[in-house]
Amino acid sequence: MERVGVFICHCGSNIGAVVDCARVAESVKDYPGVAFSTDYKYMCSEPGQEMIQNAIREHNLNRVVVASCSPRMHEKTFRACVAKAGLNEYMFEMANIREHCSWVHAGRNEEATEKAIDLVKMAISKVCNNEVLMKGHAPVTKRALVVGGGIAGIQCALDIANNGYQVDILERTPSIGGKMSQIDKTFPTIDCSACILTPKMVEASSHPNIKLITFAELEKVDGYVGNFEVTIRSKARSVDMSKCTGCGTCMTKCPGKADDEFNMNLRKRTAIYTPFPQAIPNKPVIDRESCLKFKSRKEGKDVCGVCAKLCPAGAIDYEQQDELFTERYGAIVMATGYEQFDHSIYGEYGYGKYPDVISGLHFERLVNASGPTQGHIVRPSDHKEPKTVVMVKCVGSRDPEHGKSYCSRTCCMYTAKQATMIRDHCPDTKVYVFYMDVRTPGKLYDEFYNRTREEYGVEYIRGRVSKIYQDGETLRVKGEDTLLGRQIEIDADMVILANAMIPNPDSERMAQIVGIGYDKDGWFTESHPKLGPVETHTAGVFLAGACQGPKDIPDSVAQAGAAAVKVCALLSKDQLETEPTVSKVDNKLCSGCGLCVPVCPYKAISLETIQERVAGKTIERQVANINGSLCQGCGACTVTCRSGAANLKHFTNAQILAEVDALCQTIL
Amino acid sequence: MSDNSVKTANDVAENFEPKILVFACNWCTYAGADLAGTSRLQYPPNVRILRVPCSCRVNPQFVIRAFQRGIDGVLVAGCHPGDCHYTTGNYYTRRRFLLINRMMEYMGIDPKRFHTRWISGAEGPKFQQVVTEMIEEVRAIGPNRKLRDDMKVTVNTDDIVASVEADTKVVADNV
Amino acid sequence: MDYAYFPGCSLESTGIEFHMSAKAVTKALGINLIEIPDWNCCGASSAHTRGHWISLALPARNMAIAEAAKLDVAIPCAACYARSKQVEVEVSQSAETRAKIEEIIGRPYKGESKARNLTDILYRDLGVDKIAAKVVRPLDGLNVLTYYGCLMTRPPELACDDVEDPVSLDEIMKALGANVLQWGFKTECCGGSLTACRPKVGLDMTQKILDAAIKAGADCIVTACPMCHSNLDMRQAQLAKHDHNYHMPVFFITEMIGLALGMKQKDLGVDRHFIATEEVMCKLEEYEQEQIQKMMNEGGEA
Amino acid sequence: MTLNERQQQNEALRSEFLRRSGVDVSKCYQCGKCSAGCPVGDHMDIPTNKIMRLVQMGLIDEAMQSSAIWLCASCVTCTTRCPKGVDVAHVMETLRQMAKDHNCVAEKNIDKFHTVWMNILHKMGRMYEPGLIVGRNMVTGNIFQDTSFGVPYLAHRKLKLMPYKSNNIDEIKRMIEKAEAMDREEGGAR
Repeated sequence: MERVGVFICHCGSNIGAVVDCARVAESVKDYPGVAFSTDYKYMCSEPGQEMIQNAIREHNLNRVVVASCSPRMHEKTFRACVAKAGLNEYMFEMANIREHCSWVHAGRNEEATEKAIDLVKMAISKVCNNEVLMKGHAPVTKRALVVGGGIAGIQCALDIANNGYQVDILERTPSIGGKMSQIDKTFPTIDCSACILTPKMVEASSHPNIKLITFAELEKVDGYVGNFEVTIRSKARSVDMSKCTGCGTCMTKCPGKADDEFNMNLRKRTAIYTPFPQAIPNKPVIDRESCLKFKSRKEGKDVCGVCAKLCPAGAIDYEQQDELFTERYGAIVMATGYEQFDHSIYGEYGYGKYPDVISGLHFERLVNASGPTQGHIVRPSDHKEPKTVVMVKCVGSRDPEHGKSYCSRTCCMYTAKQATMIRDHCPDTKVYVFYMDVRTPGKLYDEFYNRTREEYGVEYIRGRVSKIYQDGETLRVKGEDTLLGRQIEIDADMVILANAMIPNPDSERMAQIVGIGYDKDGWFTESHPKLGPVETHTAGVFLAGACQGPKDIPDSVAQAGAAAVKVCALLSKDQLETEPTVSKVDNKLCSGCGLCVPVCPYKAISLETIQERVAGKTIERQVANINGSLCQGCGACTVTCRSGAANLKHFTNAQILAEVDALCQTIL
Repeated sequence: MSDNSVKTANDVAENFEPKILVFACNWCTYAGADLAGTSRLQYPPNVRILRVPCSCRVNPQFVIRAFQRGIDGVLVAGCHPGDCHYTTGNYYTRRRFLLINRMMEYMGIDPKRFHTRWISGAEGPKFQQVVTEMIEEVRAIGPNRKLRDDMKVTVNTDDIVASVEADTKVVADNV
Repeated sequence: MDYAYFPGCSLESTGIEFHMSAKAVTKALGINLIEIPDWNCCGASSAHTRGHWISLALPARNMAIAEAAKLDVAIPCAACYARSKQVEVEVSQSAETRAKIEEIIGRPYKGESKARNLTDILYRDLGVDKIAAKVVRPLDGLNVLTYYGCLMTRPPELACDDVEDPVSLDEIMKALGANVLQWGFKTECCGGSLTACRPKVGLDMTQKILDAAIKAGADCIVTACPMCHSNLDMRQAQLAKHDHNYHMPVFFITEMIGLALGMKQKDLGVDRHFIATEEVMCKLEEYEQEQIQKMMNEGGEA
Repeated sequence: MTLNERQQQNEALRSEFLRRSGVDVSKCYQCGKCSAGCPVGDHMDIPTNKIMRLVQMGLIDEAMQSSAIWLCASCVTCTTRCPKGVDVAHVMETLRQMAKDHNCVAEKNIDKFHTVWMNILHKMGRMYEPGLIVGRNMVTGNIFQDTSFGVPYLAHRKLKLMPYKSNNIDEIKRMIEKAEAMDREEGGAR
């Protein structure tokens, strides 16, 4: 006998201002199965939860429906609540009358109330068909994978490793270090980026619990929280890592040349190379696109081979192939970082064709002592020191029409930092910054910005730049000082654009491989914008750093630490609870046709032989068997099953049809 | 049929507010509808969302049953192809409902009453747009009487279920 | 290649060179232009200040006449092009607009007949290779600046070329052998009708463009808009009164093609410019002489 | 006068503007890119971004009375580069049409030039430059403006002396009148 308790939440005025909660409670009072119904201001609050628990005891309820916000918000809260009062936590359903009702039907109180009643009735009809379910258990692989070896990935790995767990860092490029290794100085303290990053890189490479997997890519992720099975493609390095000593002789005579990506193509590098002198591992790779040997092989010849002749350790291996291997991990941290927005979409800024219109990251390489100009700030076109520099903020950011709608968060500060660096290096150079707003919410950030203007004499002009064009030797910048209400033209020797941050171009594919969400711009989606900033909706997968959204170094590091704690909490368990909401097969109905087997994305279904006694005889036949620890509960098999033998617990055919019927009853 | 009843039918049609059932996958469309809520994107209150783990959990039988019981429109919505939380679930959905569409037509149900759409967790505005358009479309074609009326006169419920099952087999053979 | 031809009012008067050269050049290049009988003014820069429907109706009538003949419309004038394109786009996008326009003009117009900029036809439909193949007198050694103005490139949904860095004139000029200089004023506004009704403002805009052209070291400017042409060519005399002395010849693209195809200046209307074009002609001839001399010298050495 | 009083005064104009322009000016976040790229910018009494601000604040009367809206050359650079996709040029256009209807044209000469142009169109269906120049000079009072070009124009064989008279002038006239009536009726709404 079902005894359902129904609790309608006002959520303050969030629901109560639109939906007549008392009327909803009243109208389902006599609905089949309902033993008790009421409404309350805040159901999720302490007194609200007590109210539910008391009602369960007083009215001898065996099922509960709460109509309030989205189950994605509070399903866990209320399940725990009913469990405390002795009910099985799956004897509970939620009706979403906030996100799906009051918030989207403001001012249409009558219709919204009718809708809320429908939604509650659907939930009641479903809960009447709910069954007691018990969580299962699965072992945990006590090792984590961090995807991405930038500052977020390194910090996260160190924190996990220092907690005593094994962790692998998977890095796409030949070295860890990420974007931070390209940056010269860090704001607001102007300490040298390399000086604070390289010790961390060394620590990561020498940590007994950390394994670096560089020049490798994520290929496939199978399994589930606690037991991910990850396939990794180790790209052919053409250098035998076990033999190479990192002496660097091979690079001295290499005739192959390519654009040096690390230095933003401001100079050339050799075909066999390490991206930068402090690279870790400090062992080179051959870039087969620009290597003369590999290029000649495409034409059926086989020339060069200088590096192999020079290598004293015999480490060069031209025949190396990509290798696929599989590892097991208990948790995965995504730390795939960001890329710089490409400003060449802007025709008004020259479609990227003017050599002296550069991006922020270009400037970092220009001003870096180990960069292509040994740290001298000079124009790329003629290597002369610029006497006037114009900086333009929000290039690609806050531009929904041509670029990205969001604010990239870091540009105000990195522009201020770069402006002060120009004034430091070239005291006679004038620096103008075009801005729309100056956004400096961070410790000592606004103070830094004010010093930039007051002490360093950088001129800030409020307005977006409309056009930049080459005018003889200089660049003419056309902007507006919106505070003066006057057009401004400046002849600049160099223009530095504060390019937006965009996700790693591969982020969508990565999200699909790992099975996490991403937003319209490709940033990975956290499980809750406030309360779950480093978790994802996929259990066991966490986020660190800028892959979740534009972030500076301090925020990335903080988030990396937070992700590490979540990973450690997961790995500290010997066993994990598994959701019981998995498929099951009714052997009596199963014909053993096997159609469900290939449909399952988790390979959780297999055919097994059972023995049955039919008419006094023992016969053997095949039926489908579902491995509950592999099944993730998608329900694909249930629809494929011809005989209706497969069913998904907690979303059974009976439950869903009960909901459909409940809704349609109100029509007939 | 008396004049009186005709008049009533017309009255109903004039003030007709369709009721639409949305099967929303938990990971994308349900989240997208939540986002529409948190962003306060307004849409007409004619839709009722039923949460399923994945759009591939939606048995065509559920859809037929809803039409049988008089629903005016059904929307099955899940993650974009390639974005399925369960990797491949929505591919099954897509193929299944391509076939169902044809069967609906055969059964005389206006294909405008049934749609399959991909709405991600980031697409609150798209959810708003899709349901608003669908409500308007269904409002324009009027209440669903087809299966209900037919049922009363000729069709045996068991036949329908049988045909659904037969169809499920066709689908099964094709996925 | 058949097109209906809409010259527009300017090409009958202040921009008559464009008319003459366009007809001569298209004929030589195998493009058949059939002038729309009894066409009317497109409304230019005035109609749209008065109202939306009047600005659409005027060009719609011409387009409708062309559509009846199942022809796309070749339009040399950038302003006429933009106005005509606007109605074509709006009519083909909205059945409601179409119904209203058809009611106003009393003719059917479905937006099937497309408004095409003549320069775009030369660049895209014909192709620069075909033009280059007919060049008998290359414009080698001539430093030119291309000037597109507003209406070939804006608004982007009506544009026939890249909105910030259009190339059709550049590519045609290169095919003729000229040296195309780069500057930042390709798509700046020349002042349009402001030179006529607020001369100070308009002249200031024209002046900026001419200053930039001098600075870039151009021998001449090449354009495809009669309004730009008359502002840049005719107004130089007015600027001279304010002590800004320029001598910057301004050509229509079709004049340049005509010259390279060996046509006579008179037949192209080049002799009708306000700013004399002799220097440009001389430069071309000098360059030619130099090349001949060079060849002879080289021949001698060999 | 307080802002709310000024906005109150403008209530009718504000809704008229919204109906006629169809532009959502609330999108504008005052970056100034429109003013920065405006070729007429340094001649305007109110920079383009401030016109946008006036409209956004609902102070349509002030925007309508500016000379800036008439100096706008309709080059559409502002709209093309606007990061928020606001059709700034169309805002200027709507304000011009409204200024005309509400009789508060700041740049009478520019307006008269367009009037003369439209009058010639009415009569002939095509432009007739001598008529335009003479007509404009008559209404603006600058009798000799551009007349110095008359002789050179003739010398350069650039002016047609006789106006073109369409065979279908009645058709064209009818069309123009119909379109203008429709514009009046709808108040130029788009």
